[in-house]
Amino acid sequence: MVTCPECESSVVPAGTPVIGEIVECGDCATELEIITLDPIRAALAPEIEEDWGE
Amino acid sequence: MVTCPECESSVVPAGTPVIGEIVECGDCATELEIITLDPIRAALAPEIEEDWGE
Amino acid sequence: MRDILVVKCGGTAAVRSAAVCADVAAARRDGRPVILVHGGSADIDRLAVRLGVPSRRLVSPDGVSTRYTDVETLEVVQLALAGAVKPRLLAELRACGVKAVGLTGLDAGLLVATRKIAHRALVGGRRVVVRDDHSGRITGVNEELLSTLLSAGVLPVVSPPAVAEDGRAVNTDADRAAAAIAGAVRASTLLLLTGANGVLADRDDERSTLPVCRIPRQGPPPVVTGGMGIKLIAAREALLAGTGRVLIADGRRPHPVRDALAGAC
Amino acid sequence: MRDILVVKCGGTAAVRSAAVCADVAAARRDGRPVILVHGGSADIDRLAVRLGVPSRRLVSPDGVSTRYTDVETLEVVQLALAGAVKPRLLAELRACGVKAVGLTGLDAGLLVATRKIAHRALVGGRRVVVRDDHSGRITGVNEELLSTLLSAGVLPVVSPPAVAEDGRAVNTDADRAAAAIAGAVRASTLLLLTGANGVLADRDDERSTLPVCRIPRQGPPPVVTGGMGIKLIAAREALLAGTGRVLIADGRRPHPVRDALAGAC
Ligand SMILES: [Zn+2]
Ligand SMILES: [Zn+2]
Repeated sequence: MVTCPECESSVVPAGTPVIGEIVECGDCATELEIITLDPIRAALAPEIEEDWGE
Repeated sequence: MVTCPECESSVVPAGTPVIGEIVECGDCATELEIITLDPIRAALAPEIEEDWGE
Repeated sequence: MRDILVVKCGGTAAVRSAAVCADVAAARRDGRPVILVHGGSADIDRLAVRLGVPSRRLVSPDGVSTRYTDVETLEVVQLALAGAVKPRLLAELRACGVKAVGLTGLDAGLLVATRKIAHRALVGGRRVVVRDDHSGRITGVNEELLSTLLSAGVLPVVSPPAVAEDGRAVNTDADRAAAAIAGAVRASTLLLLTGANGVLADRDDERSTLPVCRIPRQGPPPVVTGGMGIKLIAAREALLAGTGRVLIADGRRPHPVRDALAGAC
Repeated sequence: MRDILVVKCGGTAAVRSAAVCADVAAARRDGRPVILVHGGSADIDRLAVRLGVPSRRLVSPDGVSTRYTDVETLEVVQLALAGAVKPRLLAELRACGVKAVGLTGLDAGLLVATRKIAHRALVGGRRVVVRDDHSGRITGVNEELLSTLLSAGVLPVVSPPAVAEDGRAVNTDADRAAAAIAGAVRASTLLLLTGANGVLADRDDERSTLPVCRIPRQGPPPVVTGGMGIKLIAAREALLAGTGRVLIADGRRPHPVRDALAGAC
């Protein structure tokens, strides 16, 4: 369970999370990136310019 | 045991011969190269220009 | 330098590299300046198996699959392209009487790229941020080096990786590398050879080849199946950079380059 | 082209390739045309282990030990030199602000060699005729390619293999490749860097460096221990081909090229 840095809700990843996994906050829809596993922590997922086909 | 193509003496390699091994005819000192092992056959070993350090 | 031809030869077994080299050599002997660009996925995969390095794919959110190039894979890519595929092509071109010089993006900054620090991708069905991938987008081409070699009658044989501003190698798509090169040298023709019968309207129908494929200036290309998406992106980049025309044609024919230039596809 | 410097950088861990690149880059920036030649025995041996290819040596009747280059070993040599050592040197030179291009003998026939079809050698203590060795002696250098690159301000980074008349790769000694290149471009200086303190009168005394080593025009060189025999043969070949002078110096110093040119060894 991680705390959303935006709205401070609790976010529970589905199944066993992996480093780098993107989870969405159910309350504010912010995308979080799992940064560490033990203890489990998350940060805002980076905005990435989507480059079609890169 | 191989037959020397120069003087037709019998030449017995020391130990178990290997393909490519050079053996010298005891009678005429010709150098022979072992070409096949079963049956064992030999031919004149090639003259090779010795290139120091090649 | 007039009427430059850039040929991209795929790295799969289906594309006949010896036939490509023979055709390219014939064009060169006719006096046409030619640049050959190559990938080498089959050799990379084979060497990765021998070295025990897992081959993994990254699937981007828009569905495009690319090689997951961590540091170990980057080493394999470099070994296979510069140390196996390129010498083979050079030997084939030499057998056809052509003076060819092999280059990667690391040679005199031939292909400069910006590494993409983070990707969003699907790995094992999960959406993840990938940070250890060493691939990126080409931002510069040393056109002067290519011109110097072409003027000397030499045929450049070019492949990834590119080089990042920090001097490290960066993997990059070979089709898009060919496009960047074609744009930089203002090629009259960029020919992308593939293991298919050209661009197909219906991927299951080998006879549905499109005589002309229009690509929008932005956004997804009209055909994305079977690796064709990236080829069409590359074609767009080449055209926007000033390449005269782009042909996407069958690399499996006995005369892949000659036939494509003659209008077959 | 005036005052060309050819530097041969050994492939052992002892020779500091980063320091060599820094010095070579400084000479280049001073306007001096430079060609860097390299081997890569440490990388070849490491890759051979990873690929499960046995590293074997051939000992010639005169006691010189060379790599037994069967087809599989030749593949490893090519992978390691073109795909690992050369990209590293190019990256180091780029970091020093120098435009360098990597070449092997396969590029535009840069190094043409005659493969020695049969060798006499000692293998496991027995005298044998070896016929599956792919190595040979350089018979031609594409001097024009080197001049084209030097005139364009590019630093060529060259290594084996060479190419045989039949188009196949041929392994060749990197010191002798450097000598052939120095002769072909009429270099003013050929610098052979080594993991020792120059040419030693007594191999066990690091201070017994010979200030000048005279080599007879034919036959064995005066010092043959520790791989120095081939270096002296290479030096003789370079001098007979018109190289101004040959320096054999310590590659382990912090400034191996600068110090050697300044007279240290
Ligand atoms: Zn939230
Ligand atoms: Zn006899």
